[in-house]
Amino acid sequence: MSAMKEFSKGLWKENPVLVLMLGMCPTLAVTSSATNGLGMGVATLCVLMCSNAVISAIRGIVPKKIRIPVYIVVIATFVTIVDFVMQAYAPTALYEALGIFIPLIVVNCIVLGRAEAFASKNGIGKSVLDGLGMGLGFTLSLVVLGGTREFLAGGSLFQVKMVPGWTTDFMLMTSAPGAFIILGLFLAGMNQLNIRKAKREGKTYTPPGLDCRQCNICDLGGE
Amino acid sequence: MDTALVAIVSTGAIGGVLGVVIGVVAKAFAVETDERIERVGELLPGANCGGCGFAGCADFAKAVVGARALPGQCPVCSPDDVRNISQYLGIEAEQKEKRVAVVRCSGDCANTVRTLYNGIRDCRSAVVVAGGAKGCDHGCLGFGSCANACPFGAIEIRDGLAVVHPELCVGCENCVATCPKNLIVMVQASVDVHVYCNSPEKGAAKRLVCKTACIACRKCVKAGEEGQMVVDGFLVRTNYENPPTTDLVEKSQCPTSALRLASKHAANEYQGAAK
Amino acid sequence: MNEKPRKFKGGVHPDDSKALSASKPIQDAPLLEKYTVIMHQNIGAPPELVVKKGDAVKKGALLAKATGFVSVPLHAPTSGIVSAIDKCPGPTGLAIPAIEITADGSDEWGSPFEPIADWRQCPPAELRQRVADAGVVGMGGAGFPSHVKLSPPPGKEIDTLILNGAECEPYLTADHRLMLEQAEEVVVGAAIIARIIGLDTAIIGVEDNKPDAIAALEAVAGRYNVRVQALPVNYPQGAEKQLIYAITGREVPVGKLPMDVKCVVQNVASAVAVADAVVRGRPSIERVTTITGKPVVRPGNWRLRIGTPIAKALELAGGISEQPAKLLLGGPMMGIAQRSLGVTVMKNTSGILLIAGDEVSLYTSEPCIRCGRCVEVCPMSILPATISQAVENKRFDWAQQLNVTACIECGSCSYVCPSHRPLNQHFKWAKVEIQSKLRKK
Amino acid sequence: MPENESSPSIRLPDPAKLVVSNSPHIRSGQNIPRIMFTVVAAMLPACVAGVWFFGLAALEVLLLCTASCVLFEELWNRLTQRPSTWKDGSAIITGILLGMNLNAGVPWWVCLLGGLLAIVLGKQLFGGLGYNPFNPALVARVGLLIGLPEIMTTWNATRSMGADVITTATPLGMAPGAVEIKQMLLGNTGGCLGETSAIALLAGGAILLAFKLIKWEVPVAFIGSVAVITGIAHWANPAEYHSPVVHVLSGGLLLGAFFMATDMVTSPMTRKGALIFGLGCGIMTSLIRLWGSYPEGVSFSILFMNALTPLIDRMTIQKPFGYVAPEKGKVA
Repeated sequence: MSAMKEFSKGLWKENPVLVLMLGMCPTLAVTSSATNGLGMGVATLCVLMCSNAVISAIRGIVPKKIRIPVYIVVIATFVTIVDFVMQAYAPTALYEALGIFIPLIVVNCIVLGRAEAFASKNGIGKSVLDGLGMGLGFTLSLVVLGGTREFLAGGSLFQVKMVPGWTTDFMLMTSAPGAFIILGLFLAGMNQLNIRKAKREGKTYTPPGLDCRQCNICDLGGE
Repeated sequence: MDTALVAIVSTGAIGGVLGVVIGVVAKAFAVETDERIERVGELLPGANCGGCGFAGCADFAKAVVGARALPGQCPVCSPDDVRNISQYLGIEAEQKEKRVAVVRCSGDCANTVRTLYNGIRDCRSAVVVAGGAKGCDHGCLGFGSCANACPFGAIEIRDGLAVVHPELCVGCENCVATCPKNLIVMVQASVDVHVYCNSPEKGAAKRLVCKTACIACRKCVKAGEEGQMVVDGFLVRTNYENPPTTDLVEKSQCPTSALRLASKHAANEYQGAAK
Repeated sequence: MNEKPRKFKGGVHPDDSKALSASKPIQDAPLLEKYTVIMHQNIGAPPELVVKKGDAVKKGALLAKATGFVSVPLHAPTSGIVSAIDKCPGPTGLAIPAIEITADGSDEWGSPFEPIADWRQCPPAELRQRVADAGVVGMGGAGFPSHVKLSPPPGKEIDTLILNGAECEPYLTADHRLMLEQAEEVVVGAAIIARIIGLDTAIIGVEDNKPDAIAALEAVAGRYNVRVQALPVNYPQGAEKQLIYAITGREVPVGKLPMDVKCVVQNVASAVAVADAVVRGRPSIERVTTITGKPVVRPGNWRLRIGTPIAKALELAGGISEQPAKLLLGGPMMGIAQRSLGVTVMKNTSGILLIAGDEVSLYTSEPCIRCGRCVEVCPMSILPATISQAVENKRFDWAQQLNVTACIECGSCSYVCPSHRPLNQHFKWAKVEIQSKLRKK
Repeated sequence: MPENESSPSIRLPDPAKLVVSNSPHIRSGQNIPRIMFTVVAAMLPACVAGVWFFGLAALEVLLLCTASCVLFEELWNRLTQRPSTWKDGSAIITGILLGMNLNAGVPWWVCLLGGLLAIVLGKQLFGGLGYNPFNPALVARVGLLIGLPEIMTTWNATRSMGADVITTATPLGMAPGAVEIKQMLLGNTGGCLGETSAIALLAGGAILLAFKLIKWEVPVAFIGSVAVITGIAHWANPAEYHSPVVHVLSGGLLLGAFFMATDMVTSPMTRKGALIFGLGCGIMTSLIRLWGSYPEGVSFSILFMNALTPLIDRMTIQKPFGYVAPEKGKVA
């Protein structure tokens, strides 16, 4: 697989939020505005790249049995660093808005998941590219989600009013239900696009990891 | 530099203590697992169709490793898959012939008498009402119960008739039991000549309701070699023990086109063939 | 009418349309050239043929003999030649074996047994044997052999005999005319059946929209110690379990028979057949059938021989004035839609009904809006909407848990459903699937 | 051996044109549009009262909401390539209900947004009529209430209050004792345009009950439990809590109890279930009104009980006629 593919799969095909559905907790919590989404995304991106690099580097020497604690320590270290950096240099409003969700990157499924599924099996270069791609995919999704919510709530983007006459804020969009509604609509749209694409190619679309044939819980089978 | 020192020492100490705990726990709760099961499971196609008789691929893998089943029992495995699994487990790979489903009916809407039916579009439900509202009591109803049961999309409902695509069929047999008219049989994939009719009625009665019924004229029996086609009441069937070659269809000039090649039937080449 | 009947839960009040034929006296059908007697007319084992092609038979002669306890014999509807033994379209639409008799025109009786004039002295076992020999089945619908119902296993005590004259199905008036014109036979039949099961009384349940039939029955009932019970009009009043509840207040447990609550239920037409068999020594070879429906030119009630083709029966009624959408054997609520005119009258054919296109357009089923009407009207108190959704998702196990097997297929739920859902078909399907699953075990 | 020949003068059915289907072969003639348009008729008195008291603005809101619901229903069906369904009347009901749940003075775009929320979010995303777990009109109302609290809690004054009064409070927002019962019965108070007139709502409820379109258990249990709980509170502390009469007549209680809690799709099917549903709605409403942070709780409580409906349906599965309990130790 080419380096480009490692990088680009996280952006669309295996987008962590919209396809793999990882990291739902920060996604729902911090996307009330595009800025928050961007901050959270960049923070995760940094952690993801660094931890992927380190875990890939030490993959040969970590015993299989204690790999999870080791990964956690590595990830926690970078999260702590990012936390300090953001506290020092990021706008206070942003840092406060993200709040507990920065330390919580430690247990973000995307970071741990990529470490376990990818970095622990691949070389450093590939792992960094994977981390970069996944992180960018995450950031993009969060910015788009946050941007959509921000725009629908008050017609602004990155705190800049886009629609001049829009005076009444539609607060449903910035509150928790809005997060679920918009995320759900995005997921539906994403599935629809993929289904259409698969249909054009004469295949049936099943999201990665959600192939019905792999699971016998229901007896629907097939599609 | 106190902070750095404290960080290093505390992290190191906690790591050491927890490492000991993990070591002890790993020893105390060690579970023997047979990694061969996992490996065999990976080699299996993962269709979970149940065609082998076990509850999914994982269960089958367990049975294969435990020598309770042979890899060849998996209907979906290609011969290569079977060879790989057998090689991995160090057992003899048995020869296995691919089997596919055949729906023994050629009566699509254009060629059969059908009654107007208003009700649930499912064969198993439709037979409750007037036997399915098809002129022929034994023919395919075309509501697609078998197609819904097929996990591989190998059955197409075309103009009120279920048609198997042999290249997609893996022989899991899921469709066989769903047909309320018992039209589906499993045959060797190498045989291409089939009689697409299963009605035991007299030829004249069949012709009244279906243009493509087998009327047991025996043209195919005479055209082929001895024993290749066998007569069964008012019906001729392929002898799957001694199958005829594909040129029989051409030679026999079946007057109703009930005698068909599965490959051409799937490709819809018999459309309007009935005279 | 000394007791007030109970009202069972649920039920519907469809437009009964009985006026089309209720005032038409029963007419005897003229002799036809050919009769086609369907072999399997009863629930249980099919009878075994005792004639072969070319045999000459007398009217009433045995054509096929019973092959077990739950099986009934068949008799020739007229004298003539067995001209064919072939397949004929059956009531379910599938072809089944049938015996074709070509009449010789003399219509000469050759009954296999003698009348029992003094049935009051005859031992019950002999009377029961006569009912079995005469081939009497439940003529109201299912065709369950009558003698089986009259043979409670040892230890089962019976204290009530109910004659079902409710005729709750819309359109049908055959039982109504029978009770009105042959009240004496109905009551005699009731008394004979009572004697067979060791009782000296019987109750005839009649829906109170037939006051003339009730009056006719009451005029003779006293002499035979039979009571006539008027019942409120509520479909399905004539369903066995609902009828028993209305008259005795007993609930037949799910999956059990009336004899488990000490009751025996017989249709009034079956009672007449029993009286015919005993008093006149005649086997069951004819029945009263209503031929009706808006497209029928002359709706009415006819005494038809078993084996009369539907086409001939419709000719008696003057044919049709417009193409019907459906041809039914039985009433509109539980009758079976036919797709050919080759079907012949059987022992349980209570009606031949033509439904005009405007009464029954092709409904398309829409999603359930959970209005709960089906739950309200279900006489068995099950949850039709929920079960139907379970079946739609092929969850037959769940349907079974929701007691789909208790369903009596009366069709009340489908009748009221504003979404026109095929509820009744869902339940039949579920029952078939549950049965086949049981058989596999 | 079919015998199809007949004498020429007698016409027989053509078997090729016979339809086979399962019994029953006659139907009651009920259908979804008929039910829906009867409900619309039952809502008319309250709508007329709303227009009478709040003026043409109320009519405008009602029409806009209905039009927007129908529009979004049709748009969605076009978008997803499904058959058009607005003619079945359910979108019209949702639209009118939504309008009745709004203040007469809301801007036009609120009606449009409400229609979007009701039809797309509340109904079609779940699969359309029959599959929606929540009452669509209430989804829209609550969505708007959370999203636009200022607009949704400003109440137009009625015409008779004088030209200089533009907005007013709902009776529930007033101090106990300042409320006129007679005006509440008529509907001459502040509130959503369809919820103020108790008499009109009761008339509509009577129509629904007469046509057997709703189960009486729901409104009776709902209103009854609110009356009882608020009655106890009022008896304990009349200075702080309104009397039960005010509680019953005010806010959206009557509208909710007769028109929204009784929605067939989102309420239980059995009578026992309906009783539990109504009681649950009543208790929740009382709790929110007496001690919650919102003055009104009808919509929240109905939505909450909507969510519980599948559970109530499971709980209240009725025993079939002739049911015998399985013997102990034996699996049924």
